[in-house]
Amino acid sequence: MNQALPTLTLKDFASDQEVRWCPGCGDYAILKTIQKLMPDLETPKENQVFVSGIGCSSRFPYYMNTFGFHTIHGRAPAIATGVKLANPELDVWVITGDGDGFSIGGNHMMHVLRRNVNLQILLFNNEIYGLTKGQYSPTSQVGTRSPSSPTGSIDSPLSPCQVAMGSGGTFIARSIDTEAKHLTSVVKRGHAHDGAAFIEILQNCPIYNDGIFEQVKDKKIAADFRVEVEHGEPIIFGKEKEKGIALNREKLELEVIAVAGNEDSILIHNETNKIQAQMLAAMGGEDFPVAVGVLYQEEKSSFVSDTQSQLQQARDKQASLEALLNSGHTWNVD
Amino acid sequence: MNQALPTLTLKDFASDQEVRWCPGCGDYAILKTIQKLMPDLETPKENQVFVSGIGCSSRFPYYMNTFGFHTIHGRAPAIATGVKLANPELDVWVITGDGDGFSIGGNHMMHVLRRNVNLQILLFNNEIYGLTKGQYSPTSQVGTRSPSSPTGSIDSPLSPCQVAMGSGGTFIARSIDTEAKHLTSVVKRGHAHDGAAFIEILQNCPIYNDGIFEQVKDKKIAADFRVEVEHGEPIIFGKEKEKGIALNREKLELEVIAVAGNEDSILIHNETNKIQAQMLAAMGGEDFPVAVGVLYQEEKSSFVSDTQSQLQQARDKQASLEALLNSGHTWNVD
Amino acid sequence: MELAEEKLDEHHLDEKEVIDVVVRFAGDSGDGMQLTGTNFTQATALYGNDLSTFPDFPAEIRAPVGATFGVSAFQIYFGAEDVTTAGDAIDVLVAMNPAALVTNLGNLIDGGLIIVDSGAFTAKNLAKAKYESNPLEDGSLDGYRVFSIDIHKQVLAAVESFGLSHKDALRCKNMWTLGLVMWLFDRDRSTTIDNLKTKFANKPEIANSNIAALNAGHAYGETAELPAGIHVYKVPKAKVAPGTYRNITGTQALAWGLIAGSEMADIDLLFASYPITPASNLLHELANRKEFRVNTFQAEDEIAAVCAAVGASFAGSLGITSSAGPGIALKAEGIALAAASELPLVVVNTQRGGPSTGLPTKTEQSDFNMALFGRHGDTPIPVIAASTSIDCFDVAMEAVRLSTKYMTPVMLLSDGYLANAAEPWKIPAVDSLPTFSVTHYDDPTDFKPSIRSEETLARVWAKPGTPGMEHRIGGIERSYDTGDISYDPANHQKMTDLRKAKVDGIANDIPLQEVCYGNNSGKLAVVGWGSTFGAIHQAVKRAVSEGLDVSHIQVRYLAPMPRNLGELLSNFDAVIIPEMNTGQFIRMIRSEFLIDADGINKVAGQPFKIGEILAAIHEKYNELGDRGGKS
Amino acid sequence: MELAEEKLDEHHLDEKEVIDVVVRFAGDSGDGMQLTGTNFTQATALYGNDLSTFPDFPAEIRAPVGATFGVSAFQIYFGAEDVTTAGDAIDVLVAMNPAALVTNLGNLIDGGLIIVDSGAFTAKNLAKAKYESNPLEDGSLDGYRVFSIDIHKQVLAAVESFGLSHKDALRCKNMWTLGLVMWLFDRDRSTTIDNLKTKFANKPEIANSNIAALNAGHAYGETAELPAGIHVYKVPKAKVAPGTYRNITGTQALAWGLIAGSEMADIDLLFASYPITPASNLLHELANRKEFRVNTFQAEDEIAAVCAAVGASFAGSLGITSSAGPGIALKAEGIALAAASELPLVVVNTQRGGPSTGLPTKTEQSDFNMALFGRHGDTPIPVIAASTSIDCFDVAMEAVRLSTKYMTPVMLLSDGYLANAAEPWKIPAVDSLPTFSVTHYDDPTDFKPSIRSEETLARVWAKPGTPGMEHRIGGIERSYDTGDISYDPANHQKMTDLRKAKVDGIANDIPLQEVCYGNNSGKLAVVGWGSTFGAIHQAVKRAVSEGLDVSHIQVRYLAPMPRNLGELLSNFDAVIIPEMNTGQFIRMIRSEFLIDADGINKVAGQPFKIGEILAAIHEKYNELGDRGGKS
Ligand SMILES: Cc1ncc(C[n+]2csc(CCOP(=O)(O)OP(=O)(O)O)c2C)c(N)n1
Ligand SMILES: Cc1ncc(C[n+]2csc(CCOP(=O)(O)OP(=O)(O)O)c2C)c(N)n1
Ligand code: SF4
Ligand code: SF4
Ligand SMILES: [Mg+2]
Ligand SMILES: [Mg+2]
Repeated sequence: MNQALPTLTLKDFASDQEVRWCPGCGDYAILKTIQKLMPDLETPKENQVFVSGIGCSSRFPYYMNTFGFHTIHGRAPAIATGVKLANPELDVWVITGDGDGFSIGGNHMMHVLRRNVNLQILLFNNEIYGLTKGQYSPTSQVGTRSPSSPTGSIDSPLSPCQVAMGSGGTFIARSIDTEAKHLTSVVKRGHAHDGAAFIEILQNCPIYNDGIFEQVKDKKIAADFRVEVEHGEPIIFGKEKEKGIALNREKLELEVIAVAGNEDSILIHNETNKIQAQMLAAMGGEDFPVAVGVLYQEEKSSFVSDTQSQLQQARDKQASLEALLNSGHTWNVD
Repeated sequence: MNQALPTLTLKDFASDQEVRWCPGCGDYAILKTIQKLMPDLETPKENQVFVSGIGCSSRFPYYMNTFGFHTIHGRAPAIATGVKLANPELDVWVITGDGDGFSIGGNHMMHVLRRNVNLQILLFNNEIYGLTKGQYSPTSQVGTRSPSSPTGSIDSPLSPCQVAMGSGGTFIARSIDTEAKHLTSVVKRGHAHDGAAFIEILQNCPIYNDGIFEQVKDKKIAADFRVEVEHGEPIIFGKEKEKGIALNREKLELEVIAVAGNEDSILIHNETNKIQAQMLAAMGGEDFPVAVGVLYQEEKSSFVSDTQSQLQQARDKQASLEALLNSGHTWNVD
Repeated sequence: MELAEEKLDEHHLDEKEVIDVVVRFAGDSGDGMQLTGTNFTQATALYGNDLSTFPDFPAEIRAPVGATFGVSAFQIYFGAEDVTTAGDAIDVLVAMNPAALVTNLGNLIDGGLIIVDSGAFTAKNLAKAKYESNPLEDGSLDGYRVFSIDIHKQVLAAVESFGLSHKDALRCKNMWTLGLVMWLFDRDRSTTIDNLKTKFANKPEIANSNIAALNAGHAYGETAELPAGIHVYKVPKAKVAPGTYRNITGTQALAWGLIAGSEMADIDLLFASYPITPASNLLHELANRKEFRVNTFQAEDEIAAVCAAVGASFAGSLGITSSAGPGIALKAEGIALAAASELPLVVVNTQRGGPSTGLPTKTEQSDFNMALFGRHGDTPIPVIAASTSIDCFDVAMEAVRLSTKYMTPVMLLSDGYLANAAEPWKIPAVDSLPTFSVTHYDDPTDFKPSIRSEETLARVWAKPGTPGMEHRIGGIERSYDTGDISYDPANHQKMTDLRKAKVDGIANDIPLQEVCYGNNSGKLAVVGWGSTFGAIHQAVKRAVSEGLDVSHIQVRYLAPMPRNLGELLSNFDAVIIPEMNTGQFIRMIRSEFLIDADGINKVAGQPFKIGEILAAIHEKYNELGDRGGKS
Repeated sequence: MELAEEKLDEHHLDEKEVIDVVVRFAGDSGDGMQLTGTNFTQATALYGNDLSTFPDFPAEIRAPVGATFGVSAFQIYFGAEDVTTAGDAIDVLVAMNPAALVTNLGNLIDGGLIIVDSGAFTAKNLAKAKYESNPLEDGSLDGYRVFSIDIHKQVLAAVESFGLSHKDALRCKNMWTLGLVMWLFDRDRSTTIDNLKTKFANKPEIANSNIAALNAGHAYGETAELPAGIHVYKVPKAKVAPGTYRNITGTQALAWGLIAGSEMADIDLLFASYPITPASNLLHELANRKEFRVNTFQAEDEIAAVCAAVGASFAGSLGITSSAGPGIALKAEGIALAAASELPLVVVNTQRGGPSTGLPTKTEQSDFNMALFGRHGDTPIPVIAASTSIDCFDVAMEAVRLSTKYMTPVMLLSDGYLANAAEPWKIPAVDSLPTFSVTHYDDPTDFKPSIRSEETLARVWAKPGTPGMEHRIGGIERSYDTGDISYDPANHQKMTDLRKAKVDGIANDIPLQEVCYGNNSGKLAVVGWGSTFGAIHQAVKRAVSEGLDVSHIQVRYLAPMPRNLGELLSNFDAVIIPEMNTGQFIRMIRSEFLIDADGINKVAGQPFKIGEILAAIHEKYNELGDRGGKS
């Protein structure tokens, strides 16, 4: 039935529903980027499924003219696992937020990652609970004042990419809501990955946590506060790409150094090295830029293909209900 | 009231309940070790509280003559948090299993670790669901045949210590059920830690997963398959301590090398280095020994002390119910 | 019973003196309608009317300007007699833009007054509200009194002298409008002026321009040529008991009731929760009150929240947890643990529209079933419900009392309407509050965790840290005699019976059911629970004033029910039970007392209207008349 | 009603021919009692008796040798008439050690036969069983017939020639004992011999020594001098319909019913679960059946399990999830999502003793409340219950039919007793099974996810992967017309009514309630649901045979209930409802039909005894006689 696919455009992926995020919300940019890259994925539209939990971000599926399931808080990874197990042909996307995916839903997230379930997981991290009006989340910085932490939160935040690494994730990346080009390339790579692709997207919530990512987003200063990592390339940043990341191999600590004169000391990004990826995932704070791009990728057989091969093996047996019912010890009464 | 504490012994910490694990279960050894070390902790017996979930291991509190709460599956970390918040004077222990703590309870585990709640968490890892009769667990090796995985499990296992690292844990250690001395010293260090102390105990389940840790436990071969790490000491193992762990600092990979002639290349254990700890936590498999001991420790202010100081600050205000009810805009009707 | 609506008398605003009025302020989320409403409420309270208010927030956080789904409204019902709802229909609608008009018009009475800012009726805004032509011009509002003013222009003129930016100047629109409405009902502006001064203490030009706008709006009413029939209305003062009053929402009252409960019981509270609409505000309120014996813990999810609360109770504090429908569903296992291990726990359920995510910002009473039966096993717990915003205070204290006295989880039912609605509250004297100080057991002689009171059947509360009290409890069945694990069949029967008897026995420790309006027997009883109170009360009062033999019975204790409830109900020829669900409480009444009660059910995410209940009363009454009754 | 027990006639074993017998094999976990029981069951089935069996495992995984809490037992009830329970009291107790004796003696009838291995009555074992003196010697067993043999010695002698180790030789004890019991009831050993040969195909010396032991035990009965009154008993064959039979547990029947359902519905199943006693075996059984259209997924917890199942249903498979009490409680929110988004889902609840962790290895019916009401909001779902182990097959198929036809979650109630108990099952012909093939919607013309069948009110099932079917659903209230999110009050009312009507409407698609024994009207109806079937059935049969006017009505469909149930019940003067809970189903009967039914309640973790129900019948009957009835 599937002949050459008709050429689709962004519009084909926009549903008829009015988009209802706050004006200026970073979610708009992400939506547009995803709608725009869909036609390039070469998966038939009817095979695209977006599954989300609850949160502002989790409204996303309503705006995609694909199959969509806006489920319950925190459970999208588990529901998406069911979708994918039922029909491995489908392209299954999980849309979640820092609260949905790492507060109530942290366990499911951990388990889909270790199982390496073939899903694209987009985590919209705005470091706040948007939908419920601005309480601090598990990714909020210490000291965040919010309705539930009037004198500042005291919980240390989780780092989604670090948790994903610790859980055994096989594709771990980070991008930014408004960086359409970067986000597009990262998402496409995640889509191509055979297994669970975890992508943290730094997303601004202008209402409850405005400007939290200003440093990495503001065109004027971003060059100093973020570094785009690319497999096989030196890890350099700054307006003139004048700074680089080096590894103090004795102390096992990263350092920021000037590129000039130190060309050989600059760390080359190797997305297959887990230890290096863990260091990059942890980067940030006052002294280091935030790493964006594909931090880690590992080739590993995926949960769905392993399941399918077990099923296949079982189904090589000729199954007969009749035989099942009559199996084992039976006796006749005449 | 508390004068010099009477000198207690193991017996004082044994309750009157008949211990009901299977003959040969590794839990017996752990119980005895804990009962024996309790008198040394210098916390009054009435301030000791053991909280557990559900599983064979979670029966533990019944056998301790202290306060104990055998709760529901997976939730012990959350319940223990409530106990500790209600009374920070108490010494609160969490007893959990690989299923209890990392399957259903993985999220609570992650959150107590990142919050750095002052608990001693003992994870009895037997890589199986014992109590429910032997299904594979999230720490079971791939290919584990069990009633629910008759042709072998396909899920990649989690590594508890690696998850704990990824979650931001501040004290991460590993020990072995029958190694009373080692276990004692690790548990005492965990007890002394200000924050969440996470201790994975490799525990044999002779009924459903017998011998899974044979290599690291069997006196005859263990020296080759486990390495006891000690802060500031070289990481060496083998019957004659003839082998050591080195770090290939270029590739960021660990290697096993001969000690002789390579003394300077042997890695010195630095429990404050997170990256190194992550590498040690991941060690094992065919080519590497399993690291036991305190893998990581970090000084960080704890959840309970931060909470207490916020409370203290609030309570510096003179609170009056009368004033509260009459606060804000009021009016009189005569 | 099918739900019909009875038109109430709509003589409102025809006379210069009116008994009661419903005013609704509606505008964009950014238009400051909540502030406007709050200030009007204060002035109205001071004026001496009884009142009730309801803020109506949009489901979206912040919708685009002018969008219908971004309309924020504040409704106030005030009058000379006791007011128990926020009003069935609107008498005066203040609409700051077309979206506010279109979304609220349906609820305006015929001939009602509309105050609109014609300056906001631009082509763009009209389009956003999906108006094809301008309703101010196309005659579609002919059935109403329309008072159309270009408030934009008026405000800009009024604050010109303060040198504000255009945007900041326009921000004063709401105060201008408030000034006008205050003129309409003869309210005093001084409190509002004080409020503005305090609020903008650091920005005097903003304070002054807002005050100027307020005064200008007022002056406009006094001086402009007004359309026919628009003039100052007098709403006579209500007869109100003397005392000091404040306005209070259900959420505030509940939080303060818990605090008061902790003082009375002499224990610390650990309030552990996870945000969810409309329950989050309770967490927020308590997080701000840590100077009392309250600590708050925002857990990673609802399961962790209930579990932390249970842990706190084990440690000797009172654990409290709070959520709405989906979150309460997740707590079932934790609640059952507290029930089985016999620990105190208060669970507050601020009900919202279901099922599943349902309608989070709307109100409903559909968690009654879950409150009573939403746990595995035979796991009875007491369930009590608040009927009004101020009732939340007493019910919260009662939950603290019952849970600590009986060592049991208590489910407290509130709902989205109660949580947000506000009423004037006569502030009680602290020394008039009931005391019920709790003590922890500490006698080591023959101590067992299974020792229990013969009177209450509650077991002892022995807290960690007390020498000699070391013991183990848990969720596996425990021996009646020792508290240790027991698999003995007879013991399980005994413990099951005990748990039931303990909860059933609470019926002896609560007030007998009283009739809250009308006679103790008669033709028709209207039985309510929870936030249906207001509408039932007014409807029954009106029915009685029409000469009908109707009584209102409001049940606070849903499980166990008051001892005399069955007998009381049997004194009536018929019983009707309005509920904002498909008929949940009625099932208990029918099964317990074998009474053929009828349900009046509404599941529209909105409170009952007085008229709906009155219509049901009339219908049932007619039916009874036809077939004759007992009396 | 208080629970009393009526002594049934205890003439058993006095005659050479007996109508029915209860034999219980009890020993250490390692003694092989389950294997012994299974082989005896096979021989008994072949002999032609009707039978029912119940394996009784210890709560501990593996207790120390000789501990009372480590006793493992297997009970079989067999006879010449239809057998529906595993028996009230034991006629023949086989006790392999003191612990087995002490824990089971209480249930032995007066004068019952005890077969003991005196070789195991060592001082050590006696102490572990807390015997102060040896009961075989101190006269405490005088009220019974004791057949005390040193089986240790007998076995060692019997297998001496095979050169086994002492330990392995002793392992044959169970077969020796089985041989003796087979002699006692004249059973044929050949199937057991075949079984041993197959089982130990690779270890012929083990096979042969076990066979030798079996034969030796048999020979012992034939040749030894036996105590008075011990001889071969004849149990006449039962009249059984012709056909091919097998023994089947409730768990197996349920699993196979789901598989059969998937074949009939022509859809794939995703069975997602998390282990929990006594539900895990269903997961195990299905994990072994992947050659059918079943995939199994062991999730990280129960929430993930139900969610994965819901996801599978969204994708066009049938999602099934399974658990027991605490786990089902955790699934509430996921079930509600399926209900709100109108997706099929089967939830199997194998009930166990509650509350909280309760008594995991014991049986109870106390999750009825939760099944019907354990969700937030108005979230009705159909609930059906299996009455016997073999009934699990049909009920499982019915759950598949209802969930897919009505696009709704269905809760299927089983319990710990049914799950483990086994009965002979007349294997149905596959082509005699009902078919109800499901089709997924695929017509893109004006497609909306809200299109629904006028007949069933079910919405369409349009699965991902089908061009033109792209749509979004979720747990927020959806528009009746379009399926998109809707906050409209009238729509919420309409959808709430629709959800209720859809589930209520199932009453038109299920059989009318029939009386399963006795007349359609009369003095007393005993109404049961679930595993109380067997005991009720026997009790009613006995009462009828005594000449009482009693009928047995067994309800499979708990929600909605059969259309005629109320009318049927009103044909009886009185109704009693036995339940293994504190009275949950009865509440529905009382509230729906206003019938003053009485509950017979037992919450001891054990099934009703026939005598308990018979006693309740007599009591009620006498009461009715006193006050006279309708008839
Ligand atoms: C079971 C349950 N608990 C709580 C909620 C309330 N709730 C909805 S979204 C949310 C947090 C959203 O935060 P996040 O995932 O970061 O999404 P955002 O709104 O920031 O995009 C919460 C607490 C709910 N809907 N269901
Ligand atoms: C809510 C709930 N789900 C499932 C169970 C059943 N259950 C009890 S313990 C357990 C797993 C135990 O495994 P682990 O934590 O590794 O403990 P172990 O028995 O191996 O010590 C399970 C699945 C339960 N009691 N409650
Ligand atoms: S609250 Fe924040 S995250 Fe949510 S829609 Fe508004 S801006 Fe976006
Ligand atoms: S099943 Fe395993 S873990 Fe559990 S008590 Fe037995 S040996 Fe120990
Ligand atoms: Mg967020
Ligand atoms: Mg385990």
